[in-house]
Amino acid sequence: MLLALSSDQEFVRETTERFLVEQTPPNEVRRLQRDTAGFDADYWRRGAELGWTSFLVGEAHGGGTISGAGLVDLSLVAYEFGRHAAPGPLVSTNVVAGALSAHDAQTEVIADLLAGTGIATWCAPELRSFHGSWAPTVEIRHDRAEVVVLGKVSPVEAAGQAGHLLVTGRDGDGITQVLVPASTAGVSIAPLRTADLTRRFGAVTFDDVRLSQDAIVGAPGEASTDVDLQFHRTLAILNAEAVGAMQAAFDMTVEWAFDRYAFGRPLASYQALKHRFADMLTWVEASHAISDAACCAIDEGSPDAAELASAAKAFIGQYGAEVVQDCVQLHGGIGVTFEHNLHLFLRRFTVNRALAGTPAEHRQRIGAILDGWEAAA
Amino acid sequence: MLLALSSDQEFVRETTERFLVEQTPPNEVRRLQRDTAGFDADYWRRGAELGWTSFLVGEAHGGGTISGAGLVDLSLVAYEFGRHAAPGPLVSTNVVAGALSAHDAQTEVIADLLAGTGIATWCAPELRSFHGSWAPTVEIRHDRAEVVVLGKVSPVEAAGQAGHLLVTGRDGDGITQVLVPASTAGVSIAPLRTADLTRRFGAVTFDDVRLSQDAIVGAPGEASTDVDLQFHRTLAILNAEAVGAMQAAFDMTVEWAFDRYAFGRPLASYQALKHRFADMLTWVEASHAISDAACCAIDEGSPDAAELASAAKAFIGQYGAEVVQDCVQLHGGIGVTFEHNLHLFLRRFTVNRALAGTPAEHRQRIGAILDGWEAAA
Amino acid sequence: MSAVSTEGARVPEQLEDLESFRKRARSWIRSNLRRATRDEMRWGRFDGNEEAELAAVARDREIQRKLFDAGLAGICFPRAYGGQGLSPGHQKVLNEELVGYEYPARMQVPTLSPCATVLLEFGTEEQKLRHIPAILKGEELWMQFLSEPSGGSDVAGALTTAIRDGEQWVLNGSKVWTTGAWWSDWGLCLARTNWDVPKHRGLSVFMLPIHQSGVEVHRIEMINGSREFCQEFMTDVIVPDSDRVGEIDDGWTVGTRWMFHERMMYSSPYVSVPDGGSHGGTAATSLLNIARELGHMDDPSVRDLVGEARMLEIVGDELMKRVTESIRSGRLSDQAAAIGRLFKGTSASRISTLALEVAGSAGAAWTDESAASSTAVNFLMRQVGSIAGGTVEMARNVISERVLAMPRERTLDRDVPFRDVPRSRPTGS
Amino acid sequence: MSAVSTEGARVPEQLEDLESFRKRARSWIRSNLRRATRDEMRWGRFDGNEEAELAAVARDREIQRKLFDAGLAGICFPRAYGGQGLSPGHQKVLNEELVGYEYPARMQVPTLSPCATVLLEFGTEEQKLRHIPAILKGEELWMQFLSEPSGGSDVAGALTTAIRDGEQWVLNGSKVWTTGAWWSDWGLCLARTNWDVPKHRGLSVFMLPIHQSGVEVHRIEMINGSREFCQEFMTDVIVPDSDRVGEIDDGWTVGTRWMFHERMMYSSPYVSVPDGGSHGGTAATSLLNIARELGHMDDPSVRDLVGEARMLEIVGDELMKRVTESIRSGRLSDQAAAIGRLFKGTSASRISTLALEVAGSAGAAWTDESAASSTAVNFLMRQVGSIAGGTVEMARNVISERVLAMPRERTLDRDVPFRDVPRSRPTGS
Repeated sequence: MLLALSSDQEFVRETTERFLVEQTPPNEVRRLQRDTAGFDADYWRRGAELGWTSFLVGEAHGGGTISGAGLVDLSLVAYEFGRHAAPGPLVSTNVVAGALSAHDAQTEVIADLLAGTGIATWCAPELRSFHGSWAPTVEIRHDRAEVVVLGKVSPVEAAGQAGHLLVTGRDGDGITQVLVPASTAGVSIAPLRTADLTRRFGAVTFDDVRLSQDAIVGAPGEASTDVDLQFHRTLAILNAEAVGAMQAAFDMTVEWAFDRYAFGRPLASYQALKHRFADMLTWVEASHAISDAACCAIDEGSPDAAELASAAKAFIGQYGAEVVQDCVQLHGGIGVTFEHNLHLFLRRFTVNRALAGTPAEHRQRIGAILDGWEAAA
Repeated sequence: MLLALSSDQEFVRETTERFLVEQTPPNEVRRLQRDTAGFDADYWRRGAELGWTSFLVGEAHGGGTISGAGLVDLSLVAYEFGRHAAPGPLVSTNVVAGALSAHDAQTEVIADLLAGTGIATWCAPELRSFHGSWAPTVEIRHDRAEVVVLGKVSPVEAAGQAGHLLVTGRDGDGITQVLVPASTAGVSIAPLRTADLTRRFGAVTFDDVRLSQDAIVGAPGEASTDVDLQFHRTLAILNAEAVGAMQAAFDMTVEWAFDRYAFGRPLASYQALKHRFADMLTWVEASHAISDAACCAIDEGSPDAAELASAAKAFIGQYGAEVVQDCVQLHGGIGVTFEHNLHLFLRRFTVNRALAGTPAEHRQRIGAILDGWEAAA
Repeated sequence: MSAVSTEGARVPEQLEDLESFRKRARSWIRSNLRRATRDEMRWGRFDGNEEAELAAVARDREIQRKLFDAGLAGICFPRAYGGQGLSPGHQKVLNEELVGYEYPARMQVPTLSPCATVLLEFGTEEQKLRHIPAILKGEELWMQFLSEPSGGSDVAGALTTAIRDGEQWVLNGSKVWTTGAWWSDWGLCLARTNWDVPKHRGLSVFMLPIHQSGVEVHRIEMINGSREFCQEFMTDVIVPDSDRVGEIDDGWTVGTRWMFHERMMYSSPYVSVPDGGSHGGTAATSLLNIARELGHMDDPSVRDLVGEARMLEIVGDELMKRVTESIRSGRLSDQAAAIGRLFKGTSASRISTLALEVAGSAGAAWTDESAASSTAVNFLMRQVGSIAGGTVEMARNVISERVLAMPRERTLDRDVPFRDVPRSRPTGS
Repeated sequence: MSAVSTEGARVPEQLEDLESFRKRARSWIRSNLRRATRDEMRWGRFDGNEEAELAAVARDREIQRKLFDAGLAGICFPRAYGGQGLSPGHQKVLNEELVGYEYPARMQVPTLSPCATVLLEFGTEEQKLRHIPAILKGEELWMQFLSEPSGGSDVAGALTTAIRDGEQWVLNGSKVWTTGAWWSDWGLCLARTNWDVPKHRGLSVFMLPIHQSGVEVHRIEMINGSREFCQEFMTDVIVPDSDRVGEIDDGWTVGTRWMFHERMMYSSPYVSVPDGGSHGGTAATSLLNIARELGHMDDPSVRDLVGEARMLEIVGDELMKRVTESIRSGRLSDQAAAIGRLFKGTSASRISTLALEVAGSAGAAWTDESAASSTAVNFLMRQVGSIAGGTVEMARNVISERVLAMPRERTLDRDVPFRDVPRSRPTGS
């Protein structure tokens, strides 16, 4: 998380934290495992009142940032989500709301998303690490006045809960995005299983889905830069959440190391464990640092945004996994029981690690970016 | 190294050890850094008398095994070479001698190699890890009664010292091997630099090198299985040496940990270091285990020889590097000085790691083998 | 392995020749055992279906009985106690022949080893005659009442207390991490019999039936949904002194060997397990299947991941052989079993992580049919192999202190009466 | 950073505005400094060519003097001692503007930090006036006489002894790992002044000219052929008491801050170094160049390796910024500098290993022209980044004990007179 928050940022962070502590304590998260949506509608609506869905939306549409850097503001909320393994479609709704707002499209949908009364999600392209870029699995065609969507996207977060799906598709040589109401004929959603207790995913199939032209978001065939931004925002929110989950697991484990005695002295007094805590703290701090740096770069549209976003996703996914799993290890058997809270953070971390490109895929993307940049320079 | 040696094997191992302790103590190894060949001819000849070059050669040619498993016998010598960072073209001479002997070819050359009066080396194909196999960089053509060799091979061990070069080349759709006297017109050798103090390497270019048909070793176009065996033997000898180097570095460092005091007590009493020693011992033992298993499998022509050989090269290269470097780390500053002996083993290890396929290349080869096997099964 | 293994191997008469044993085992296995299903290869996953689990336990007992009747149970156990009095070599042959067939998985660890081996080593003649044949016939399933909720790695710090009352003992306390205690019969229990001496000198070992009114068995839910582990609460459990194993207050002598046998796990010559192992974890072939399903085996970076998993499996197997042989030959002490344990634990973690990497986004969300369907859950459970059966941290202590003879870690509990040892953070700190 | 940095930053008058400072620095740099050559970016590699090295030292002194004259030397040093009295922000601007230009690399660490910063913090007014302006003008190059051959990580265990003799001290002992002592002028020396108290309470700090008859400088050959490090043997070196820094026997108070400044390395606001660093190690771009030369950048597994190296660089830079800022703001204590030190050390090792992997067989043998020509030698030297300037092990101790407040490691030397502390393996053990 950011080192220096403005008082307004701190207010939003703290309000969110307090709300999550009250509304979704660990046992509530466990209860939601058996809930179809994984979150209560009222909870989400009240979260939206705290600003959860507003930071990537322009003021003209009722949104707005705190600091001028909306993604940075949102990262504070995402961080608290991670720290509390909180439910709710934070990534998908924000990314879609931001994309619609940028093109002044579907203002009614934006209003619903802002109010927390509507949910949306992004049927995103896949990261093809080899080319250092993403590629859609959906095709978009034009048939007279209609736009036709064909293909399958999986996994899609909150697919079963979303009223609208923002779909990125190949459109000839270009990239086009359309907003598809989930109820449109030809849209089918198969639920998937996941490791998180409250997140829900689906595989979405578009079988000759037909919409009018005004479903298109942005300029037809020219959505490539939009998709870059959506992709980087997705990474940034996933990363901030993952850092929150790491921090929560790490803090619990430091506490445990002081409390737990073995052979007459606390775990925290054993040098072999102390050295691992030193490594862990270093990786936690490094994860904060790179996550924040990537958020800023993406928000500023900096030329190194892509590299920083992928460096953050790769580093946090790789080193963070070792941190969280070492927290489990240091807890011993109790750390792998359902009764203990540690796995809530491990679950959130694990799913975020696997989404939107694994560490290896992002390392390969960095290699490709470096190759391209060096070649260009 | 093998757990249970026969008394004959133990005799050869111990004779070699004693000879190396006397002939090439660390300061002699340092002196040889400035020697063109990197070893004394007389040293090599006397080593040959101890059997260093005989184990892969048939009895009919004056060679022979101790145990019936020549590569296993040779691995004992190679292990001692590693433990003493010993000079001499052990890998290259043995591999070539074995290849010639198998085809009853060039018996005079074999006799010279056996006696230690001649040196030979193999201009080997490159490991193309993606296909899980090797590929020659040399082409062999047939021009009436002549064999023509074209291409470049690099790095080739002892290229500047060898009287004969065994060259593996593409020959139409097949693979052919020829024995090229180093003095043949069209052969040129550019010396290379290396990290080892006593090993020497060169880049060998064959510019329309012409030989008579009897230079061919084995059946023309059908040397593929021979090359497999040569490749696996190379890996096995490099591995056994690397394990010896690891063991030497590890033993020195255990000793150091007991001797060296910090804050009033020995390094060996610090739990963080003790746990690293536990990891190191585990990896050293594992390296012995897989190196020996691979030697046996190769000698027996077992179907899992390729997988074991690559598993050994990959594991030893990856984990062994961490062992040897952690030995450096535990020595502190003195461990990176030229005056200390540790780097002799680090050098030997590093060069062997880089030769005949890196850990990643061999892991990829294992993946390819597994894919092929599973597909066939 | 010293005492026990030689006792098993050194029978005076001529041992059955390995090849004829192999023929006998093979022919019996082929005509009496079913080919193993994929589920049976990965036992312990009943997703809460108790009936199916109990049926599997019953089948295990039945197979064990058949093996006993066929002279294929307890290969290295002495004939006096119903075993075959054969050698570890024979056990290895049996393990090779069992590959691909059902076998009584739940009978092996911890019933045959460490429980039965501890009895063999420390039990009275009467105890051995009473229990070992019953175990070999599949009539008794045993559990280790060893770990405690408060204990973690400090097994000798047991708080479960046994108080002498004439010719019997009264046990109170709690044990945890027993696999399937709810369908097992007997527990081998480490308890404190003296609080006024340093901790290693006040322990004793007892055996007790699990299904009795003083023992409450509670099943623990793990994060993969498995409920194979249990916790037991013992309240005034009466154990006759004749069910004590080893000397009073000398339980740590028993405990040390007990934990050695535990570390041997499936490498013990006292257990029958198909060669190559079916004991949990993620296998390299499962990574291969995921990569193929995703069409990624052409990608060198994916081959690298799959190859690394396979490398770790192969090296781990060769290391286990080397360590077992080194202990047998005396090159390394019994304590070196911790080397194999450390490698298997850490490599299992690594392989689970490689699998998650290979699975890509299929590791985030999946269908039951996907090759990657268990990848993420296996990853969540990745540390189990480094915790269960003694943590890798304890293994590292053992290796450095007992194999490399480095100075022992300072303990604050060695020379003081156990009741004075600090057991938690002081109030206010 | 407390005392020193605020002293630098808190000047009463209005600070020069950052943008105008940037303009001034940029214009001066462009008209006065040469573009850096590739060799200058990787200093310390003279392959035994002493003349070239001395010329480079002379050029460094010259540039330093020019910077001083231009008002660009000692940005955060007080104006009273010849510095600019500006803020760390100004230093950062200067570092950004220096990118791609020659700069006086040998003046920075250890002369400006930790040596000059230690003087600033603990020196007398007279000492500061005598040395800091001379340092800022490039007239004095300083070395740390800190580590000892017997000492390793235990810096406070110094055996170099200073015995008082009236108004002067007589020093005897040996120091090691000084970079380029043979071309330097002054040494800041930690010595034992009292053997009869526990080790931290019997140390004092002195300054002494290196080129004098009692100091013999011996150059150490490293395994990459470099001879940049030296060892010094001091025999009856006379130091006036006025050259003592800090109180008698209170040298550890000085030493603690000294080592803090040392851990800050190139992140210190007292040193000028082109942003992004040119301080050794293997850079991701060199991996890229190797991969390209071999034609392997199309291979995803190679891209992975190159990408990992780049990732570590980027993350390391961001971490350094965060830690520096956290110490500045007081979120973390000074001791947290060890976090950056640990990361840089371990990531440098990893990057060297990645490079060796990318190089393939070109890492075994190479021509001077090859992009991989320094790969293997860098790999041989891979641990230097985890040893020099305090080992990563010490950093881990500091992080766990001083940042996370975990219990201190037991030492056997804390409460006994230093002369009674065991310093080697007892005979016969």
